[in-house]
Amino acid sequence: MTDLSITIGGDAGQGVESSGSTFSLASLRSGWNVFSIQDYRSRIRGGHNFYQIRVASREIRSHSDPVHLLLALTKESIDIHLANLAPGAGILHDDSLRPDEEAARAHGAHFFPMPFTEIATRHGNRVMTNTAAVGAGAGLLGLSLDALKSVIAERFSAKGDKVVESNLAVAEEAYNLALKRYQGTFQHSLNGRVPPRSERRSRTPGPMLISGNEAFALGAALGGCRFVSAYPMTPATTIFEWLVKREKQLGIVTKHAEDEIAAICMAIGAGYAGARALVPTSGGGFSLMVEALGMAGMVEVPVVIAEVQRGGPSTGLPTRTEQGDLLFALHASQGEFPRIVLAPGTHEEYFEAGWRAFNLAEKYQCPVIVLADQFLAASLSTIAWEALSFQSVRRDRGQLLTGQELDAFDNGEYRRFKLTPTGISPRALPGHPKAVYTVVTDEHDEEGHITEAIDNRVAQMDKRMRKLEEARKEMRGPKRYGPKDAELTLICWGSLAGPAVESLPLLEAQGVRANVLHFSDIWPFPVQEAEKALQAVKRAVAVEQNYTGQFARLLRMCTGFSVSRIIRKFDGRPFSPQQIATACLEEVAQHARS
Amino acid sequence: MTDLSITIGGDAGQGVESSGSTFSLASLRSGWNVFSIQDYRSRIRGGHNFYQIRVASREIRSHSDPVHLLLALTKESIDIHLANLAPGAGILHDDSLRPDEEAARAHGAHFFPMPFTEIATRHGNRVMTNTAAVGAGAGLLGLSLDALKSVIAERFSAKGDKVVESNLAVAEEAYNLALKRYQGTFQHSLNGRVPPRSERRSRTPGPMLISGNEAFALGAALGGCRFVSAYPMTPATTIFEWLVKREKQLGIVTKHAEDEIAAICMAIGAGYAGARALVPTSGGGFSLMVEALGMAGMVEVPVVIAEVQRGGPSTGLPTRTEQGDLLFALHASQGEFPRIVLAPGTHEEYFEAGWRAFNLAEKYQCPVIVLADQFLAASLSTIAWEALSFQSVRRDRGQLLTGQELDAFDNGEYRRFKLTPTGISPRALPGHPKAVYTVVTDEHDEEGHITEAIDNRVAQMDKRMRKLEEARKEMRGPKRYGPKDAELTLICWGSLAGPAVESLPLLEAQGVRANVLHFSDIWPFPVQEAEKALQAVKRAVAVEQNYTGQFARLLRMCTGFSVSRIIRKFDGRPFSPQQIATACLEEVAQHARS
Amino acid sequence: MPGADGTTSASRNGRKDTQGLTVRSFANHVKPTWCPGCGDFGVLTALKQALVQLEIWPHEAAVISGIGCGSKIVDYMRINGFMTLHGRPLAVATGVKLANPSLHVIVVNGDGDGYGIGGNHFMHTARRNPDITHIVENNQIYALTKGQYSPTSDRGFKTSTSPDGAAELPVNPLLLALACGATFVARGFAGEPKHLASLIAAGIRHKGYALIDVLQPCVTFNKVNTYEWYAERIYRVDEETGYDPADFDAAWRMAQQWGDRIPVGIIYQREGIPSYEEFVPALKEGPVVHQPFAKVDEAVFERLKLEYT
Amino acid sequence: MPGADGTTSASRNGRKDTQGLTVRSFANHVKPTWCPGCGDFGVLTALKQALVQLEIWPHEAAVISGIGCGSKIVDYMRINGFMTLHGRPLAVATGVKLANPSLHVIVVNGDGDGYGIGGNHFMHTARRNPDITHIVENNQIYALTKGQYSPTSDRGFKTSTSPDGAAELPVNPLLLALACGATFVARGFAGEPKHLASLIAAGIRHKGYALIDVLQPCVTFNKVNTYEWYAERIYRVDEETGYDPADFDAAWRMAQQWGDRIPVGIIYQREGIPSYEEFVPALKEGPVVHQPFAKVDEAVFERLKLEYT
Ligand SMILES: Cc1ncc(C[n+]2csc(CCOP(=O)(O)OP(=O)(O)O)c2C)c(N)n1
Ligand SMILES: Cc1ncc(C[n+]2csc(CCOP(=O)(O)OP(=O)(O)O)c2C)c(N)n1
Ligand code: SF4
Ligand code: SF4
Ligand SMILES: [Mg+2]
Ligand SMILES: [Mg+2]
Repeated sequence: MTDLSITIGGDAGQGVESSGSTFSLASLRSGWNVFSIQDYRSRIRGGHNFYQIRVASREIRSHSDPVHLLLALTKESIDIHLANLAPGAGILHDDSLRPDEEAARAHGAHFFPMPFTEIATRHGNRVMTNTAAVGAGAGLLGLSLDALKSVIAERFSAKGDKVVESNLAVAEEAYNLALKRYQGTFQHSLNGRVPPRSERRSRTPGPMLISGNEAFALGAALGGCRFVSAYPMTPATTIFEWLVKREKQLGIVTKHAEDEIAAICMAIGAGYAGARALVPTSGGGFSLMVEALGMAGMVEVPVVIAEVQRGGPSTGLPTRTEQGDLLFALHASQGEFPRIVLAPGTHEEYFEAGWRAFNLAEKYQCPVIVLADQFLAASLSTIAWEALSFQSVRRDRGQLLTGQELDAFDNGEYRRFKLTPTGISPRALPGHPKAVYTVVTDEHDEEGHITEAIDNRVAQMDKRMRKLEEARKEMRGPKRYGPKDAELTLICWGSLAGPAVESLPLLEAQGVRANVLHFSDIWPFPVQEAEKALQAVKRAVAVEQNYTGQFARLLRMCTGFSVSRIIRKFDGRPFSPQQIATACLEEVAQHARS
Repeated sequence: MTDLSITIGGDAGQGVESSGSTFSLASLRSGWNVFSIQDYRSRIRGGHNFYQIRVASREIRSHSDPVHLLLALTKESIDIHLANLAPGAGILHDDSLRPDEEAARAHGAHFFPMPFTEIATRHGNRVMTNTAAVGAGAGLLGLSLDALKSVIAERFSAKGDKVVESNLAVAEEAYNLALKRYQGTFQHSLNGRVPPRSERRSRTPGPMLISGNEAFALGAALGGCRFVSAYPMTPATTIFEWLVKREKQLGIVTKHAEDEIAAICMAIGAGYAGARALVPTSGGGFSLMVEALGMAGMVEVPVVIAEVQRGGPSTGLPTRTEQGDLLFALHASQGEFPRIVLAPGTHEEYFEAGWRAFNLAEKYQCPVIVLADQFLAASLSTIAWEALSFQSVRRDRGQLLTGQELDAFDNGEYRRFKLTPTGISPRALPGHPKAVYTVVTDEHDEEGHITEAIDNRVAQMDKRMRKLEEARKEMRGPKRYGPKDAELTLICWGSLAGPAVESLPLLEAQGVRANVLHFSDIWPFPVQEAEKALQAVKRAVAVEQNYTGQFARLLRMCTGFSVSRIIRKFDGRPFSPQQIATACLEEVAQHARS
Repeated sequence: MPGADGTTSASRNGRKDTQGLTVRSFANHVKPTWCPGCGDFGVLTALKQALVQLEIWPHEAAVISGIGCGSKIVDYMRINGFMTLHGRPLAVATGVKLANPSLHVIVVNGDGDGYGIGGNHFMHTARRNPDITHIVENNQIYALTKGQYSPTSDRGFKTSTSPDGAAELPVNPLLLALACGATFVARGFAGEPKHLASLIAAGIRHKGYALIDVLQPCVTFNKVNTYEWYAERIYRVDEETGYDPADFDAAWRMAQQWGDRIPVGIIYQREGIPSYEEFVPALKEGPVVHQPFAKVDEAVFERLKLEYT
Repeated sequence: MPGADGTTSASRNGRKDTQGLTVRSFANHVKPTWCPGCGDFGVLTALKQALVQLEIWPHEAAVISGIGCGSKIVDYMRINGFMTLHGRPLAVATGVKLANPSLHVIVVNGDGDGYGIGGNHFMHTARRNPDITHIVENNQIYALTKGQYSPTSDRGFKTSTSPDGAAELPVNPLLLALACGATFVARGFAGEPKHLASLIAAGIRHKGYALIDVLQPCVTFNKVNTYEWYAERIYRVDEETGYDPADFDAAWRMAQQWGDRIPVGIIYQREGIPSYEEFVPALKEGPVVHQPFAKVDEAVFERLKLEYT
């Protein structure tokens, strides 16, 4: 089984991102499964950035340590990544760099100097150095040259034929030179290991390599999104930009608003008018949306908020990952009202959340928050073509009255906030003569008028909160990965599904039989399903990308269940399977000692 | 033991509020203990309002049902309050009203018609009808006429001698006429029951009658508040207005800002500059402050937020009470950072929170939220003169470096975010040549500069969160009221201390030995003290003025302890001791059956 | 005939039945809680009259308000009404308009709501120019919260939060709107509902953002700017000889008048400017609320997926 | 000599030691992360020069910034610096100034920060007139978030959020400031740091709110409004014969110029207007941060308690 990791490191502005995504896609087109993450700072130029690409023959769900091949665009990259190199790892670098051979040897790494700059300037210019590095890396690793060339041709096509040709020439020469010089010396080469799963190199349907935010935006578009308003904020901006780019094709109104307050208010206005409306943002922007969130809850207008978490608190680590906003999202805004919170675990679930959130928002006439994070949003994952299927997408508008249905109403009969057993009041959109009504954010009666009467207040609160109980029925319990009878259970939520699941074989290899309970439907909390799943748990740790173990605390609040340990990470870098496994082994060892 | 309740009911605009406060103060000056609440709508004119005044010989901590005397300014008031009248209750009303005698008799109530309008117009004008009602009420009840006249004289003094005199004449005539006509027929008269505790009628130190917001503002002023910025929002506005009115006397910068975001940002700016800064608001305004709350946490600037809760969600019931923002206040803003949350239970504790919050904010260099609510804010409570003592007030600025201390530093030596065992970094204010530093809301190093380095991130997160552990040491555990060995424990927090404690004798009378565990220091949660106190608990109910039992859920999250039942109220009207007792008895009965 | 989604209005299919439309068509059973004599009554009357004049039925307009005394207007009339949050109605209204431009979207809010907390939306909506009519009930006070000074309170105005008199220069809403590029800027007086109705009607007719600042006496909390105070000072610009509301410079000068003489009427109007909706590609085929989900079909989906192979 | 609370500055006790004050006094060890050639370098240089010109030491000034490329300026200089939140520095700065008016308070932020999300504070601060100098690095783009159009982007400007070109009329910050009653309105160019320094110095010297809008080329994301683009168009108003920045109407016309000719310099200045702090009673006795707690003593307390008996 092949499973290798490649890192491309350099300065911001050196094209690390484009090199990384080119390399990733070339790997996919060479027939491998790919998972990539990107690590960058909150600045435009300068400072070390890197891209980490994992290439494997089996399906993979996260990045992985250690690294087998480093494409170093700067000397600094070598210094920084040395500690994370696997034995026998290769370091491809420009021959002008003078790396510290001593240190590398101690790590069992090999240097593969290459005339990147020389090749780049000969065929084009210095800027193409990164193309040379990518070409050499592809050659050394044994990716398909055709695959690589197809990706380069597409990526540079907008810049004109000349640029495409130069880059192709640079890549090809570096590819061949690396092969010629170092074939045989690099022990992690893919050549001849596992034949590429397919020879698909052209754009016929094949496995996809897609980021979380792209998958989500795709899901939202499929789910009938008709309105998106936003204010730019990393790492949510790409959702908005994806939809803006395709606004004509998809028929979506897109609005870059003056601030986040306007963004969510516009979406609520659009939702009230009848459009499926989305607001992508991150924690800081969500903080500004809190008051309007409560408005949506009170006036029972559907709206979907994609809250893509990043490192906090405050401005924090703006380009990095964290799961620090869980309890905030659950309790944001004054008073009590129904909301639904989803925290997809995989790219496929994030895609599904894209359309499912709209269904839930319209069925229960309330705000729905999709809690993602930078790791899920920006990582590239390989997804089977069939895994994102049109047939799977449902568009359920809930109890939305049609014009025909409304025609049959008597004048004045329609009551927007009618008391019903489920708490769901059939919804009419403004524009129909039989459904002229006012909604107010004050407490109101069934018709929507302000009243402070006690009985009505109690009835309307009960009505609204009943919707939560109704929604709870379709909330999914935790998903179990791994054996049922494990001695250790890793409890996690949101984006950690991948790394946690991938830590299981590592634990198995150390003699620890573990499984994962992953929660993606967070609120209303699926109490019964959770309790059922927890019955089979012998010993549990929570794995969370935050400081205080927010999900573990939520779990205790909702079920009384306490985990033995919270495995936390709050440095903005995503958990790798190896880090999770190591922490689990510590817990097992400590437990054995005690 | 005397314990009577009086209700004054009428339309908004009829002077119910001023009548109520006049009657309350006259009762105090007549030697009684008083507790008053006000019930009004979110509108300026029209609609039924009422004031409920409790007068007793012993110390009291809340209003109480049923009502013994109703001063009805409208017929509607009679209809509305009839159900809440005690046997033998009296209804004073203008003789032009034609109340439904039948219904009243069924309640055992007596009508005492009076020529209010006639007396008012004879001595002044129609507007003074309420003064007539107050005079008659005072007479019938047996308050001191001198006390009443002293209050009226003070209240109207700003309007000139003529107005004062007319009102005095109206009050006196109504007082005497009521006495003359109905003395002896009203069975709840105070006359001759318990001699007034004192004859204090002049402005010499005596017991005070003060609202929660006034007590808090007084505490804040005493605590060295130097800056208050706000945007008007019921029921917090009166804190701001109190401080504005006395800005010259107290030397406080007051700023009515353009919105709540500006209000809190201004306060944080002032806190950074070194002023003790306060922002009073309610839930909706707090929603807009969420992002800046995180800023204060991240840059470690002290700031105090008084969040006076009202009925939610959204605009909700703007003039009514609720405890619906607990979990919101605890988790507001993205990411994780230390904050302190206090929820005073009584007027004295609210006063104390006024100065204590500043000490905590400066000691731990973080935002402090004082969670009050409309009930605590607007109710008038009798407080002994000595209970608010100057000596009790401490002003502890924590590790604030003096100019002298800074002089001794080397250039460049001072580090604003120095790592220390407690997490508290000695603080220097801007303006000293030895302490020139930058603070940023991004993650930063000890000097305050932006950095994304992993080690630093972990160290700074740990440092900040250590402050929370440090603060936890001085958080107070729950306060027990009532016997230690009770069979039933009422767990409550915030403003419910009074009504809960007052329900104990009612329960006792029904043979239920109960006590109250009241939490006022909410966050960092006093886990150990709570667990210790809970050990002695046999059976617990939570009593909360919200829908979902937020404190009960918090308690479970922090300690694993589950209550048997949550006694909830979410109609915006404060719990009375009677309502709590009734719900507790139900629980006891149900438990006995099961 | 309403469409399958129930959102259509008579105006959608071109047929328009205005028979029987009177101000009573906009009446509901709710009794206003405004103080007797409040200027907001005049605004309510004028708004209804304007709608009748323009033959707009209750279901064809959406009135979006904020929080404050005046914002309660939506509770007191039969209309698609939405009382939102303090300061936010313009943003909500923009969403309504962009999702369903076939609705006549009207915003009504107070001076605190519109120029104080809502100032940023005011500024950006004015330059964005969506086809929204914005009526501000400007009583120069925060009324519902019982009398604090507002952004339009005159200097020296004493309230509970300005005991020595307001120290800030008041917002001049007309000037601000002009500086933001608003294409319709007017001022009315709640004491003259008929004239006000004509301004509102002109604002609704105007394509693009239209501001109508209304001098609205608050009889309870503003004892300075009373009916009499306003009545003594106002004069109508359309009665000034030679005043041309299309002249930006003249408008700029006119907007600065305040004090002894206060102009009312259409201060500025620039016609023929496209409203924001016309730039929105997704609206080319009509309101998005009327577009079927089927637009994004399997073929589109497969094409999108192909981008990732 | 610093006071007991450590907040005082040399300027507090009148003595002022400016010996040895140079731009290097404002240098720290942090290497700016701005792109090579970014206009923000010019602003940084100009700000330091202005402070040196005015003999203000690092501890005597507080620079409050927002979030964005340009707002990072406080990390790159030795100064009392506070990088706050996106859009909020003016509000924070107002708090700083009102608590300690002895500090020279300067706000630096971007066009998105200052005129977009922060527009409401801009508008209200301008009319409030606290003694704050406001420098806006106006690169007509959201740079730190990688290139979306901003409130000052010209019509038709294409970005990832305006694929067909920006449809809104851009904010004209100068006009807006004038409409709000700002008493000092200027425009500078990051490509001419020396001139810019003189404007900043004039702004700091000006009593009251001073806006300095700075044309700041973003070499990475704005390929339209480049150094050359600005250089070709700008001209200095102080070199125009007869231009009088005290003339409000002239300023109003001048502020409207944009396109082929773009004026830089002091567009408007009105002197002799009291700044907001002068209206604040609590500041009569000096900065509140210097007032001892003892001011509210037992006697005051007892008097306050008496109100409730
Ligand atoms: C976020 C928020 N802050 C404060 C309030 C309280 N509030 C309600 S109405 C109002 C101001 C009303 O003034 P204005 O907008 O001028 O309307 P008016 O009552 O004068 O008609 C305020 C501050 C609120 N509802 N929401
Ligand atoms: C509340 C909030 N929303 C969004 C962001 C993301 N953000 C960071 S900088 C920025 C805009 C930067 O533009 P500008 O203010 O013009 O500064 P520039 O980078 O161009 O100097 C945005 C939207 C944020 N930090 N906070
Ligand atoms: S308080 Fe003023 S604005 Fe409000 S209803 Fe009364 S008169 Fe009208
Ligand atoms: S992106 Fe633009 S504004 Fe930001 S540092 Fe680079 S050039 Fe300057
Ligand atoms: Mg108003
Ligand atoms: Mg910018």
